[in-house]
Amino acid sequence: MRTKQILLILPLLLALLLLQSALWVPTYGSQAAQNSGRLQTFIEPRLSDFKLLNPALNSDATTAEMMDRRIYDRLLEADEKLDVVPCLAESWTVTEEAYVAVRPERRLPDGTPVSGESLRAAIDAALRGPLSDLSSKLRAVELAPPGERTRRETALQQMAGGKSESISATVRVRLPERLRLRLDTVEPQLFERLEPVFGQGYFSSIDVKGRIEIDPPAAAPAFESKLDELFAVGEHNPIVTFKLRPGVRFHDGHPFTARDVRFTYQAILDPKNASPRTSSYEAIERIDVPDDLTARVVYKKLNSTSLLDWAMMGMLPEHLLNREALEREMKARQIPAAQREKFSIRDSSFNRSPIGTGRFKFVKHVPDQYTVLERNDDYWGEKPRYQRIISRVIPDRLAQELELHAGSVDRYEAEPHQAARLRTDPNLQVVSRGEGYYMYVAYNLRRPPFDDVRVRRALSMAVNVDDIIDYVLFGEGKRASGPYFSNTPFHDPETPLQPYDPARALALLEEVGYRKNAQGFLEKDGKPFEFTLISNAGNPQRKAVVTIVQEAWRRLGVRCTTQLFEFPVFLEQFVHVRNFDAFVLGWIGADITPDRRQIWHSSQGGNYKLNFTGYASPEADALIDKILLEYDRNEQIALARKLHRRIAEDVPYTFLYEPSRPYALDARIAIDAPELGPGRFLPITTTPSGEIDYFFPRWFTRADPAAVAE
Amino acid sequence: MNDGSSDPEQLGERRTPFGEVWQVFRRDRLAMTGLVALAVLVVCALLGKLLTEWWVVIDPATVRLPDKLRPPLSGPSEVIGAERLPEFGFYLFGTDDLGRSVFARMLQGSFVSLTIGLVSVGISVGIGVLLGGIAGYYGERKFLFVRIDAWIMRFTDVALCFPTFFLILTVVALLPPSIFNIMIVIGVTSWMGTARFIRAEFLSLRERDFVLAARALGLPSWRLIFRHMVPNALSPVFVSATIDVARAVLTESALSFLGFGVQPPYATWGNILADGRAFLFDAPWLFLIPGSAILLIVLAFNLVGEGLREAMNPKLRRARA
Amino acid sequence: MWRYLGRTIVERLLLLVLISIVSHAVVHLAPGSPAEVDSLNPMMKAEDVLKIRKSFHLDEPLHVQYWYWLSDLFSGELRSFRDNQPVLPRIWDRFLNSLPLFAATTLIVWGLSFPLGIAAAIRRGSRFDRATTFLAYTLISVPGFFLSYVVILGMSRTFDLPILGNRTIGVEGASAFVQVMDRLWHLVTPALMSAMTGIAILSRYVRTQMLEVIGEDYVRTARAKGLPEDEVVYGHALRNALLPFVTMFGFLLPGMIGGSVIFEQIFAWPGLGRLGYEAVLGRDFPTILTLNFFAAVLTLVGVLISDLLYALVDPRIRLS
Amino acid sequence: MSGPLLEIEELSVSFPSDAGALPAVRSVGFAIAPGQTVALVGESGSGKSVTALAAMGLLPPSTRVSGSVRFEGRELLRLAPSELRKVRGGSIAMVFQEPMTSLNPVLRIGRQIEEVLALHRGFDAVRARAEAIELLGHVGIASPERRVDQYPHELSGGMKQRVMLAMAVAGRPKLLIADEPTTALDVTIQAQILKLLRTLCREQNMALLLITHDFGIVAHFAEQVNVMYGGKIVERAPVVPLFASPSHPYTRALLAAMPRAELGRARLEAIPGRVPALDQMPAGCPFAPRCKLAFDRCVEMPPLSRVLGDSTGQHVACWAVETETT
Repeated sequence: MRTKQILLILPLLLALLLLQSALWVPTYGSQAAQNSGRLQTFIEPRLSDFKLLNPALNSDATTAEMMDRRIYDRLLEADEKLDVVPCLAESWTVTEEAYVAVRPERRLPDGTPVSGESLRAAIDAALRGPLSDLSSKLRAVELAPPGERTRRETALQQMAGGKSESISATVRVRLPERLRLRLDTVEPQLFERLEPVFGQGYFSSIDVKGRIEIDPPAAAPAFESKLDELFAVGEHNPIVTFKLRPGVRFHDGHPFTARDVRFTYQAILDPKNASPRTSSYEAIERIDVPDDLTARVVYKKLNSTSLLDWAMMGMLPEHLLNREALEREMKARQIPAAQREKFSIRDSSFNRSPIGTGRFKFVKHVPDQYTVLERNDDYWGEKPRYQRIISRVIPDRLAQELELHAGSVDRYEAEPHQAARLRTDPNLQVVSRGEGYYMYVAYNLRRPPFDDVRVRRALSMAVNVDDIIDYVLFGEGKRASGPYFSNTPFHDPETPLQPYDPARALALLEEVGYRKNAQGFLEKDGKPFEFTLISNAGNPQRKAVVTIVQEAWRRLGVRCTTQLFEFPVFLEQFVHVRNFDAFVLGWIGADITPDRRQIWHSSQGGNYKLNFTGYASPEADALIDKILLEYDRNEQIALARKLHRRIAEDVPYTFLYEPSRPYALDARIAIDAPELGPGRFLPITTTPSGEIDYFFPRWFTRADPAAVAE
Repeated sequence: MNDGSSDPEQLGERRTPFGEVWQVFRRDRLAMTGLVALAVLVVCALLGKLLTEWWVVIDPATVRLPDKLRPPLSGPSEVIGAERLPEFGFYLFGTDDLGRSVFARMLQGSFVSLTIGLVSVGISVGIGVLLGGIAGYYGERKFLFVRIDAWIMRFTDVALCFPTFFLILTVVALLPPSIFNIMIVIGVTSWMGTARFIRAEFLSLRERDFVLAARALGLPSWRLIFRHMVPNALSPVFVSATIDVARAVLTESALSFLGFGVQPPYATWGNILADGRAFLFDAPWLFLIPGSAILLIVLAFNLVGEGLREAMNPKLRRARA
Repeated sequence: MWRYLGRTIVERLLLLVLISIVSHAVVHLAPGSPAEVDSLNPMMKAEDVLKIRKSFHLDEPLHVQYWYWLSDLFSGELRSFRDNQPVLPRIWDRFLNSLPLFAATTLIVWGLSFPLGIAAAIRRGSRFDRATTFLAYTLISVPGFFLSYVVILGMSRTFDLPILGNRTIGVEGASAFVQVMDRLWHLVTPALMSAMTGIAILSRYVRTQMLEVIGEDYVRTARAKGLPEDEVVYGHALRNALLPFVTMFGFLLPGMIGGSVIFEQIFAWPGLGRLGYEAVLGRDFPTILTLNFFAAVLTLVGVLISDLLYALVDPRIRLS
Repeated sequence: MSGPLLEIEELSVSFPSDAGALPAVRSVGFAIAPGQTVALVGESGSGKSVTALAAMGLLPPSTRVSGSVRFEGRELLRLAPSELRKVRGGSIAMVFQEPMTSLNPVLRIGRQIEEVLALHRGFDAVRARAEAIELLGHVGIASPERRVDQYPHELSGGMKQRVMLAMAVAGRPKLLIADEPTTALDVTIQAQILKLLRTLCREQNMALLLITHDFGIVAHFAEQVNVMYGGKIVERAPVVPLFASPSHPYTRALLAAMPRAELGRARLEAIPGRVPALDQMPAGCPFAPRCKLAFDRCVEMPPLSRVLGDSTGQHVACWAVETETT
């Protein structure tokens, strides 16, 4: 019967067809043999796809990894020791223009009424006297006529129900006549030193109300607290002048010039682009382009860390993204007229076929599958050894491990327990890199009993962090002592770690007034010590920490319940609105900057800001402010170390550990080292600061795995 | 057959309906195995609740970091203090990545897993019977010019048009992840079948002689519904509920697997399994033990459900006799 | 017939609007904002975070947001919160990715279930029947991801073959034949795994249907005619037993979105299910809503198709 | 006459159950000569249909059948399945009680008839179709060219039974078994169908085994009558003597219960009790519990079938009759 035969034969044929395909699939060993390009190709996995390949529009780590040092170059770079070194900018100078408002209502100490001329005379006199050290740095003192300054500013507006809203307004300031001082270096103390010359209180704030106009007026209340920032008697305008590397070209052959630098800045600030990087660049007043290879960045105020922003921002090609280019694209894509007004860089197809100046050219992107980059043979600097990078999306670490075994990726970032096993595999090498990350328990200092430092210290002492590192991280990590990462110079190596000492922890709590009750739980005034520890779901390490910490505290006699929430919920309902007792989270990144204002300054304690705990220490605030004003690297480091120690002593967080991330690589991958002799190479290592990709341009896959590394 | 036992009353004269079903069910070896397995699991779950929460003998929360990832049946290392020794002096099912006893966690999880299954199905059956019953019994009345039946059935259609698993994912992601929310969500997303079924059953029951007779006697409609119609419609619902419990347990484990399931401190078999996945190569028992347990409980529910279905299906029963 | 079609289509369109409103409300009433708003970035000020929120219209009233979504959807300008890429082409892309897996799964399920179910029904009570019954229950009961991982474990340890993703990356240089085979091979395991439950359920269903039908009078008539047993089973009984399965064809469609989340996640398969999962994780509202919308469309179309198919196959049904 | 066409001897059928084998037919025997019409009469549940199905080999494989069924001298019970299939539909055809469900609802009726023609008479598709139309016309279906492409649900009950008949005679069978062919039909249509049945039998010289519970039909059609009760033939006789002098108490009761015009308004006698279920079959005479004449022996021992003294060819199995006549 036909039906019967079809019913039997068809499935059999199907099974045979499917199963025979296994015979043709390339395995680990046969891949290189079948495909000569395989050795020239570096395949890496990613957990998720990147978003927009545009450094101005994205700030997330996955995307940055793909763009930085590959597709895009930055003006500056951090080197192996995290020092700032040239990249697209060959050199740079930091100078300053300082403005002093002429206050005609005042008199100088010698009694002469204040005017532009009298101030200038006073300075001249001082330069010969108490300010003689400035005379060599002060290029010129000029009189700037009164004028008007218009800026776009953003502020937070408190809404009903504890919600905040961001509000933007045009701020117009009527400027009085001002004195402009051109300096060769930045003088943070300039106004303090000029004060005795101009008279005590000369730089104290003046009533600015009449001078400032806010449009729309409804936004005015939101700027009330910011008025001093909008106009001050003495204003620093630091200037960074970059000399660009000549002969650098974008992947499309277009030369890279200072106009691209300016364009990148403008793109970030354009509200239509909704760039997440805006706040870092809002301190910039303008960028001048005196010639093709010179970019002069003028800042609104002192900001010693602003130079570092240029080491974190890839340069966009103006000729592909300016208004005309966008108009052309809209025409080609036949965007309806109604949509054209809204059309921004965010909507451009450039973000999925980016063009930069970097070592690798973008070739192809298949969303959520893979991305292909090809070597840029016209690169101005050291050219990479690999011909091609394929970056694959594999959403699961276990799957990544399997793919590494199968030879269809060359490396992956292993979980600690995987690494422990992979280290014994002769086909692999495992290198641990610093992850630039630390894990902590944050307490809500606004709520008792966490307002008592002894309680926080006691809770910290009850947790055996070394055990966590040994057993949960399999040794892949070290203890964190404070807010700076241990691989940076800002970290204070002298800061003591909180010891694991449950007995002392108990003693401390007894000192606060807690006693054990009949069930063995701590009580104070009849109220048990109980609270909720929360964290986000989906991060196994964090879950482990929550469990361990909870158990440790339970042994101490603290009734701690735990809950894990999905990340957006965790943030929106608990962290950002300060609705928590304690939570476990980690801080990632930003190793090279000593600026910790967003996280630790007392002004950042409001909802949606990043000082979650409500930590408020005048001493720490002063240090944070000073770091931003300090242009001397060594001084800056000293201040940062002080801050590190200060915060560590106040225990607003229980600083747990900095994990390191083991990289499992194909054992045949090595670092090319022709300087040691022909054919010589080194095994994969990290930089002293713990970075692994730093040497990537020199990575290559050895055809002959038998050769031994030097 | 045309002749012979075509009159079902002849066979059933001496037995109660329950006894009759039981007679058939008892002979189904697979179903009986399932029932025994279920009984064992229920005992485990109750014991688990008792011993891990009310009268803590076996503490699933004890962390013993130096003893992490011990295989089943291994003993504790020497550094473990007396207060952290495992329940029988050794790890029956091994330990997880934090050195917690997998046995203790499985025991704790058995209650949670079972509860999730039963409660969520209870919710879905409740909603289903209510809506289906209203649609089936009062369907002819009008609400806002449209028949109630049409309202309810359109609503059921709307609910059916959401891809269930995707909907559960979305809702679970949105709500705070408490164990009750998971139960509610699974329940609220799976009542449609029951509702349709009950409606159809009510529609046909309404026209049956004994209901018509009862109505002719002037019995109040609640009495009609609860004394005469519900019991008659319920036995098939019971069968499908048994199988739904199995499905709910699977759904919970799938949710846990995707990271949306019940969160600590509750251990469920689903999240033990999900956590164990990362250690597939290092500690396969973390994966295999909860996985097999889920397989077992779901299989048991399915077997019992299918056994009941066969036993209650008069058509199949007759064919068998 | 045409009147029936017209009426159902109008009815279903109304239903669709209702569904989209409900899902819109559900999604937007949820706490948490799109992950794109990276509010933990120390480089971003709270002001910036809120500004970006604003650009997504998240602070507008619900009905306004619904209108934005609807008008964007139909003008084709709907963009993902995640990366600003248009949503519709991406869904289409992922649909094309899901299609082979879906097709292979369906082929396997339908190809294996019928012979198995029929064989079990014919040999009711035999050892074969009991074995397949038990196997079917086991397969229905085993969590799909559990089985998948056990298989992955075995496969990768024993055969050293790549099984994740929809093809091996790095074989671009190989011949077209090898590439086709490579793609085919990558289909095998995920399709087989996601087919398991389907095979179990469907073959049980086939068995039940066959048993029902085999007891019918017309089957006895066919036997009484002296037809060979195969002709009786496959020509007369099967045809009738098949009727309910025709309706199942329609319901296969929506399964493409919801049913594949787990397997696409495990096997790193870039399909629709994973798109949905990631969209839920990242609170990518436009993608979630559009996917839900398409799932609803597929379901409604599926119901319609199955109604029509049934009318086509069963001569007794007339649409009215 | 060259001996009987169908000869059934000692046929027993039992269904397996958890409570042991349930006997549905016990040692039944009768014969049909070519062209002869034989009736098998009894209440529902007396084993008539089972006997017919057992003869055709149509019972489920789990049933136990013993005894002998010889058709044209060949033993059907031990025939190879492929040989048996040739007999079924070819030499012996069967028409069932329910024309509604006995036709395959998803196949056109033409195809269902053509199947038989192709199988047993080796017709090709074109010839089979022509013959099917011919047959449909022959069984009295108007405009058969149109009907041949219709589905069963488009036909009325009577027409369906006509189709069934067309299908049955399509294979030119020597014996037609009609299992309550008119029970499900309206009275007016019953008569038409019966008439058709008789016409067909005559035309083709077909023997007919008519299974029915209606003595009225038996009286009009049958030459030989077998009365069945509780899986046994309790009385066998040519039609005239049976109606004239029914011997078995059951036959008598049945005839008494039959509404007859000539009896006028006389009281219809109902038989008390009901046919025993298979698992409650009494050890002795199956009719004993309902029999007015029953005595101890009836309950203890099953009666043997005996030929009655007169030469009417009447056989009866009853202790009471025995004592009556001796």
